[in-house]
Amino acid sequence: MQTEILIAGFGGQGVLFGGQLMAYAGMEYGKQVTWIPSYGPEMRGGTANCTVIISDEEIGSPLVRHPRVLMAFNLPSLDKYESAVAEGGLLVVNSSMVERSVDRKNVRSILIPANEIAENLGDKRLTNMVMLGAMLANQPVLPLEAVEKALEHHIPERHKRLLPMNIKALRKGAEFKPVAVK
Amino acid sequence: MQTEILIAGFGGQGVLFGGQLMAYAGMEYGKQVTWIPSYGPEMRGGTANCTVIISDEEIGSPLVRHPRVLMAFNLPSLDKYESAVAEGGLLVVNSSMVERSVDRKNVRSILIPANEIAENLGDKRLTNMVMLGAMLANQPVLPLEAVEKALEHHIPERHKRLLPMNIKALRKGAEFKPVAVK
Amino acid sequence: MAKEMMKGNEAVAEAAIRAGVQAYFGYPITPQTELLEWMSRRMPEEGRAFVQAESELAAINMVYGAACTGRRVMSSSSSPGVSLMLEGISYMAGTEVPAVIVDVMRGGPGLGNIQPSQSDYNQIVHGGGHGDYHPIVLAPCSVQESIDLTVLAFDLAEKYRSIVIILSDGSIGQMMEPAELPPMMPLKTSFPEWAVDGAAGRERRFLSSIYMDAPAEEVANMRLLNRWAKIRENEIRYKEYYLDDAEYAIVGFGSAGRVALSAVRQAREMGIKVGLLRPISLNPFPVDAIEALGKRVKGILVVEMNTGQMLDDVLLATRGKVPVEFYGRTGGVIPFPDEVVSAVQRLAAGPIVTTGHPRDRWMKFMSFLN
Amino acid sequence: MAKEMMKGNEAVAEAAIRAGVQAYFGYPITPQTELLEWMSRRMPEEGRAFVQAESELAAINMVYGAACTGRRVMSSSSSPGVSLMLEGISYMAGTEVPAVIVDVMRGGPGLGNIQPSQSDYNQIVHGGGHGDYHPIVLAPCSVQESIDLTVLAFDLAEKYRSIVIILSDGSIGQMMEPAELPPMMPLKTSFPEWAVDGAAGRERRFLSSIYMDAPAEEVANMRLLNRWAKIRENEIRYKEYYLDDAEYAIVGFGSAGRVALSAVRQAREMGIKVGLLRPISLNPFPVDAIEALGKRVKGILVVEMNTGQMLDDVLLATRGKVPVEFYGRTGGVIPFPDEVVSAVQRLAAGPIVTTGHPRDRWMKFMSFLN
Amino acid sequence: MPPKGRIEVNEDLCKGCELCVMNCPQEVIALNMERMTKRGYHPAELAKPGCTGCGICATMCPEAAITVYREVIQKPA
Amino acid sequence: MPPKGRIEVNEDLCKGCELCVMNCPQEVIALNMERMTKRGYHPAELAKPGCTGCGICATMCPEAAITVYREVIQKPA
Amino acid sequence: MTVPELDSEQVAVYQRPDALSDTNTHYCPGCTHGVAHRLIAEVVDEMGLRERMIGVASVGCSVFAYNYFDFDFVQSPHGRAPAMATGIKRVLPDRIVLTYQGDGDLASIGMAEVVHAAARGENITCIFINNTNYGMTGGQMAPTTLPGQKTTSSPNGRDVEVNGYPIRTAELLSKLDGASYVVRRSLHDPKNIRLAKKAIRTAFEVQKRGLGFSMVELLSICPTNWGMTPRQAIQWLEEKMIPFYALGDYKVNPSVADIKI
Amino acid sequence: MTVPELDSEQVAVYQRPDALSDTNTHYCPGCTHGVAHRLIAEVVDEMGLRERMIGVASVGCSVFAYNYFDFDFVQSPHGRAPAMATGIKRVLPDRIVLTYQGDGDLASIGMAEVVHAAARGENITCIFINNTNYGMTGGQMAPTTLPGQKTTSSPNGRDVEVNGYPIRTAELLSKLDGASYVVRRSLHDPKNIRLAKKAIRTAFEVQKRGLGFSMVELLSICPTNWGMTPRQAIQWLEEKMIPFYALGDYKVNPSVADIKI
Ligand SMILES: Cc1ncc(C[n+]2csc(CCOP(=O)(O)OP(=O)(O)O)c2C)c(N)n1
Ligand SMILES: Cc1ncc(C[n+]2csc(CCOP(=O)(O)OP(=O)(O)O)c2C)c(N)n1
Ligand code: SF4
Ligand code: SF4
Ligand code: SF4
Ligand code: SF4
Ligand code: SF4
Ligand code: SF4
Ligand SMILES: [Mg+2]
Ligand SMILES: [Mg+2]
Repeated sequence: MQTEILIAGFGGQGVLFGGQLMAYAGMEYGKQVTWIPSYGPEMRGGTANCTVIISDEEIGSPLVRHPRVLMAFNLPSLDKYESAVAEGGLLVVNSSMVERSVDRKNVRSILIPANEIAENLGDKRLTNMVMLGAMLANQPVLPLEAVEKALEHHIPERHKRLLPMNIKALRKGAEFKPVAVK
Repeated sequence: MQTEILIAGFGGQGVLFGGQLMAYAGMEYGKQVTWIPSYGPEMRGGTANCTVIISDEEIGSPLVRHPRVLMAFNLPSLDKYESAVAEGGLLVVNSSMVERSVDRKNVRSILIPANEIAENLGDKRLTNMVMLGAMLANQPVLPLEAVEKALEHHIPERHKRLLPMNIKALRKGAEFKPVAVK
Repeated sequence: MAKEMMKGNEAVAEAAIRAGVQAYFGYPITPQTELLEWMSRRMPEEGRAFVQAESELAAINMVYGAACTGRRVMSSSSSPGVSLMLEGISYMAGTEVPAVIVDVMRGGPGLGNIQPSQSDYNQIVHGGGHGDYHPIVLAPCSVQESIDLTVLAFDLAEKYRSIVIILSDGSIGQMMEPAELPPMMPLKTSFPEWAVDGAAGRERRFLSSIYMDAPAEEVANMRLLNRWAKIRENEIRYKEYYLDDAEYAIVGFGSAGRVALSAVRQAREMGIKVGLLRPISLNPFPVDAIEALGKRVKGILVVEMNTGQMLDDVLLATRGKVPVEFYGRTGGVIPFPDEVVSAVQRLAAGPIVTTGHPRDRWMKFMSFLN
Repeated sequence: MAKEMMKGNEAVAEAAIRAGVQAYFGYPITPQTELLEWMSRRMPEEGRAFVQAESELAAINMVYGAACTGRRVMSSSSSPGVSLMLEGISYMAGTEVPAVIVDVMRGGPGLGNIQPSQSDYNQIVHGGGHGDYHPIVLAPCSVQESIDLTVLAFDLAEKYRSIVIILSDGSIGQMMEPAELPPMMPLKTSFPEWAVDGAAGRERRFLSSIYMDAPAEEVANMRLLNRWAKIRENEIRYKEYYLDDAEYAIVGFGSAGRVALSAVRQAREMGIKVGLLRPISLNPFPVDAIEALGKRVKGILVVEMNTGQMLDDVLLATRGKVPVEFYGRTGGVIPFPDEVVSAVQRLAAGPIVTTGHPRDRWMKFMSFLN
Repeated sequence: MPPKGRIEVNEDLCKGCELCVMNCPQEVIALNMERMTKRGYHPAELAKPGCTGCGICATMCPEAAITVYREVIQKPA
Repeated sequence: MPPKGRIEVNEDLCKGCELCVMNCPQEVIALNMERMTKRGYHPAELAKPGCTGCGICATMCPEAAITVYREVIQKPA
Repeated sequence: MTVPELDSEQVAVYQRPDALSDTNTHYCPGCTHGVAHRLIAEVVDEMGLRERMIGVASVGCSVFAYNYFDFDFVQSPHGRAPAMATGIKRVLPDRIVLTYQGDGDLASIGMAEVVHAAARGENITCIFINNTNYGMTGGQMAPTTLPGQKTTSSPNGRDVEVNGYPIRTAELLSKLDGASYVVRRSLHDPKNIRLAKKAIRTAFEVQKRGLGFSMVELLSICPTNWGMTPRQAIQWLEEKMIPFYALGDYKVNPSVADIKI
Repeated sequence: MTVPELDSEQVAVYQRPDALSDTNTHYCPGCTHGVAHRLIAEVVDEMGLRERMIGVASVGCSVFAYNYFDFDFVQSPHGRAPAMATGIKRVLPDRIVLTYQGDGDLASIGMAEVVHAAARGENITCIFINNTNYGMTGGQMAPTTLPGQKTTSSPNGRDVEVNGYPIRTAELLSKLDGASYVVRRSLHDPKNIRLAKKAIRTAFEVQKRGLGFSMVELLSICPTNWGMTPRQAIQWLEEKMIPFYALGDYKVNPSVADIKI
């Protein structure tokens, strides 16, 4: 079994760390993992995205044309990658930043106002955790606990005190379910 | 028909110009010619040598292992190249600078005190012409006149007035004959 | 040791430190810079030499100087930076001093871009600096392999007094994967008898690449070539996947090899019996293995992230004995596995063409695409 | 025009002037220096630009700048100096600007020596700078051909917006032969529509080798490759000698080709029916001609002044269809014709070995010699 | 009395760096924190009256995003 | 009275450049035009008495070909 | 709020210069690369040089400079812009040739090329952006990084004993006979920006009159890699950079003196 | 004639230094490369450094320097000796590392490397032979060729307007903070040779004490390419070179002052 997760958004939305956290969790859970960012000449905000693959066997290509999961943190990311998601895959959309709904019919999609939830929890920087929680609850890739444990291990020292908040955010996100396909 | 002439001596003995003169003469006489010097990192006197090939057809290799003619202006040159001369070839030795005689039996050799002849003619720098004259008279490669004409055309401007002396030197050299093989 | 998640570039740097590198000289360039940055922090921590050189030209000559002392030395760069190192690399080859160089390839020619590419294969494997010499070239495809080959590189460099180039690319350099680092090796305390490090209590020594006398240079050239023959005998490395029952084979290295592995699995799911041979030592090239492969499969597909550079080496090895096709993406584009699957399907479907050059057939295919 | 005796290096310089070169940038290095010295005198005489650059690195980038204006530009150097030019050459290739570069090869690697050699074949033809690109490479074997190919080089460079490298060597550069120079061509007065020379009365233009977006770089790579396909179609040049009735053939370029010509004559005197194919365009390589040759002779001998670099291209062309042997001298040693005759004799005598690599058989032979 | 002036900020170009804001001698420029440009920046704008058209903001602007207007003062003939 | 000295020229090394000759304050060195060294140069040598062992010739010699000797002057105790 | 339109007659006293193209830059907010670009464009407009200009972009954050100017441009390998400019100028001596280079580009990898262009008195102008680091590649130490300054490749601060001393480029090049006009200016406030513009103008006049090599070094901010807001960066430049990199004229060929601008 | 042996007790007051190997040099008669070699060897002997020395030969007539010294040596690519020396010094900080470079090597192709070695305060010593031309390759123009001087690549004499101005390297490097000791000396007469030796000694002391970069520029003759006898060349150096390349101390770090030699 192999699951590919493409996470895309603006720089500063925690996209890269969110992906790394999945990779750490996968590793600690005994899976094969790769994490690969897109990188550009821009030192300067702009877009950020990464692909995480979590698999039971040696991972081949670190990039795939049709990832099983897309987590779109903003509109340009949804526009760019919506069509790429594998049939039957999962699409997690940060509806705080994306005003439109999802066009694809043959994927499951979660629309989650991740910014607002994060802000309600007290810190805008929790957006990525909210998104991750929603994904984890709806894609059988890793148990939520594995990610919580990884978070404990890998949250930067200076943010240690925010750990409970992060876990809360994950769990809050996990409450979301795919919208019914019309 | 192809004749290869290896001319070797000290820097300053007119070795390179002697070779070039043969090449000019060959060209003007309608032959194919190549002239190739050995070149080294030494800016500093030392040895100088060049190979001239005069031929009726397109010239292949500009260097040959066994040149038909060797003109040895000094002892190191004779030591180094004596054994290379083709069987039946010609060896012209500047006996002013070389005290030993020639070892090879299967070549013709001319021992000519070129320095002294040149000095007698009034200029040590005529040594190369003396040597050339001796060679030309004994190797059917080009008529002496062809070389005299080439000399007229190619003697450096500042030496123009020395032309008659040079021609004299050529002719003087041409009086020499190979020594009898013992 | 436990596995850690590491970026390819940083893993190479730390592996070199564990392998006892005593001096690192480099210059920033994307997508290699993390390697230099890691060294800038870790080398001083370990009391070893780190210099951010004024250029790649200076860096390689610092490497050259330090290598002459017999210590373990390293530099790293990416494509344009490596071009600037070629004079120095040729000198080191001529002087027979060991060193490890990492090339994290990006799109070219010229400034090109900073995306992953394999378009320096020819430069690194065949061409490079002037003169007759052969660097050992190792191509990792993962973070773990980057580590393992870095350690190996130092050993081979010393064993053969050779330059060893780790030919990586932007994707391997930037990617994070769990990997295990080797334990910290103690620094060397004895040095080879050719090392120039001060004539204390011994005759003086010197190291140079000059042989003013052509026959002496020829002897040196032949010594290098004979050593290269030994390297060819002993140091060929490659990995086979699903080849046991394969009717078709893909040959691809590094990132392209990984993509090919995914493609092989997908194609097998579709019932095509295809396997993969992934050269790890690009120089020496696994000629015999590929020749043998050519004899047992119906067709070979070469996959690269360039316009078909290793392809010629595969053709040299197979000598027209088996149909060879090529699929490449260039300029920093990484092929997706499904593109490679399609290429395998085309190969398996036939009709099998053996005239003309596989590159020309691929070009025609690409021109339909664009 | 009448023939004049000229040194190879000077003949190239004067030919370039006659062909309308408008700027020359170079740096002294033996055995190329006469070319630069000639330019230092003649270019100002003609009111054209001559700069002795501070290095080869600077020289090639001066060439790059001047080439961007669409004017005819040139540089020259010898092996180590050419290594320093490779980044710039790759940039020029990526920017698609024309230029003519002369490499008067000497013994290597490293500082090596200054004797004639052909050991930069791989560097110039296959490797060189980073990235996917192909310079046109022309190899003269005489002073006359040096002149003719120089003139041709400028035309091809412009026609294909390509770098053209004249691959000469110390012996051709230093030798004097009678040769005929072309008449003085008028300088160009109209310039290509890509030239950057000030936006007077037109939209601004720029030239760069950057394609930050990988797919755009891929398009550029494919454009270069398609142009290369055209060049391969139109610009292959080689010369055949005594091949009509030949049972054996030698393949050799430049100086080695001349030596081979002498050897062919000697061997024919001995009754061996051998001919010579001398590639003039090393890139594009006369693949088809050699493949065809392979089909009509009993064996091919490749002669080079290196350890067998073009050899691999011959093997690629012949694809195992004909026995190939190799004879090389390296490090600045020029083979004498009689050595090549012996190699022909060995080839003709058989038994003909087809296993293993011709280079390995040659190495064994050389180790007996030394 | 200082001349009266006005600025126009090209919001396609403005990146909200505040170099204009911090240098305006009249302190009349501010970022509009309520709007974002297409590129995701809060644009600078004239926030109060009092602009003299001195041009200092434009002198500072790295994006050449500011056009400055000034009233023409009729000199007595 | 100046001290008495002497020089020895290593003829394997001397290239007859005359830098010693032109700098000897006593003008006692000259090239020997009658002999040539193995390498074909006329070697320098002490040509007259008067050498003081001052060492200037050795200071000039690019080939480090000169050894300089000087008499030991016993100082009165 | 809305500011009312002026009711009296009004005139545009400052407008975006023509010589800038209508492209958005990729520079970070506040990056003074943009200011330097604008000044060059203003001078080109004022001198009416647009049709005679040829720019040489270098490798660094300004690598895309060729996109931002509305005149001819080429793009050079890292550090080699003065050599490319030489090649251009020698075949087209009546064009105004400009290099635009960062401190990594000009003072590190390109040191030989700029020294020799200056020594040759090459009749070109170098605009040299000193922002104490390698902006493009993510903030590594440059030859201009201040003692003690932390960068991604001097993580504990530049230790001059190990990493070497910063290079004062204007001072260095001023020692060369071929250099006609070598000055240092700063881009941190309006007054200095005006002086910087004047220097660029002078440099172009020097080139126009064939007086030889000119270089304008511009102290510049890199908020992104300094880890500061643009405001903080401006202050840092003023407080830390200027004391180390004194502003002033380092070489002014006497015949430059009578250039009145 | 024969000069009689001294009869009184005699002692060798000058002998060939041990640190020179017993090899014949390939230098032309009178070439002061030989003098520079001898001085280095004398200083090495006097300071007892033979076992700690590592030399870096460059490309130029001194390319074979490694043959002439009886201590460890490497040979560098053209111009890159300061970089090689840096590599060596960084791994072996207690060795005395020396580059020996010509003016083509150091001041032309190798300009970036020497400037940066100096800027880094790299604790090495460069011996810099200024003979106003590229000796090895047959006398082309160098960055040091005097205005008007004819060379094989400036056949009508160096025209500073076209070929550029000569570089005064010692002056240039003296502008760098990392440079501790930068001086120019000449090899044309005994007095100056003694001063040159003292400077080499000081430079080695500077390095021994870890004070940073040192360079001794030595004006040197090239009779062969100048087309002169050694005598004439010495005179030309004195009359033409010294007025242009003023002898003196260009940078002496205060802590060098208390080096007494
Ligand atoms: C030969 C080569 N080496 C390294 C690089 C990578 N590189 C790109 S930009 C840059 C540094 C630019 O810094 P600077 O010149 O200071 O410009 P800034 O970005 O600070 O304006 C480097 C090292 C390259 N492109 N080419
Ligand atoms: C990369 C490279 N370019 C050019 C050369 C050729 N070359 C050899 S020595 C030399 C010049 C040496 O001149 P200089 O440094 O002044 O030393 P000198 O011979 O005058 O003592 C040159 C250009 C080379 N060997 N390598
Ligand atoms: S200075 Fe320019 S870019 Fe910055 S906020 Fe003001 S208008 Fe916007
Ligand atoms: S023109 Fe002057 S007063 Fe008006 S906004 Fe700009 S800086 Fe302020
Ligand atoms: S200085 Fe030395 S080499 Fe020159 S002549 Fe005197 S002894 Fe001979
Ligand atoms: S030691 Fe002094 S006096 Fe004696 S020969 Fe030498 S220079 Fe002359
Ligand atoms: S990284 Fe620095 S120099 Fe580059 S654009 Fe951003 S602020 Fe400017
Ligand atoms: S060419 Fe000049 S520098 Fe070289 S050895 Fe001869 S005199 Fe000395
Ligand atoms: Mg910078
Ligand atoms: Mg010199």
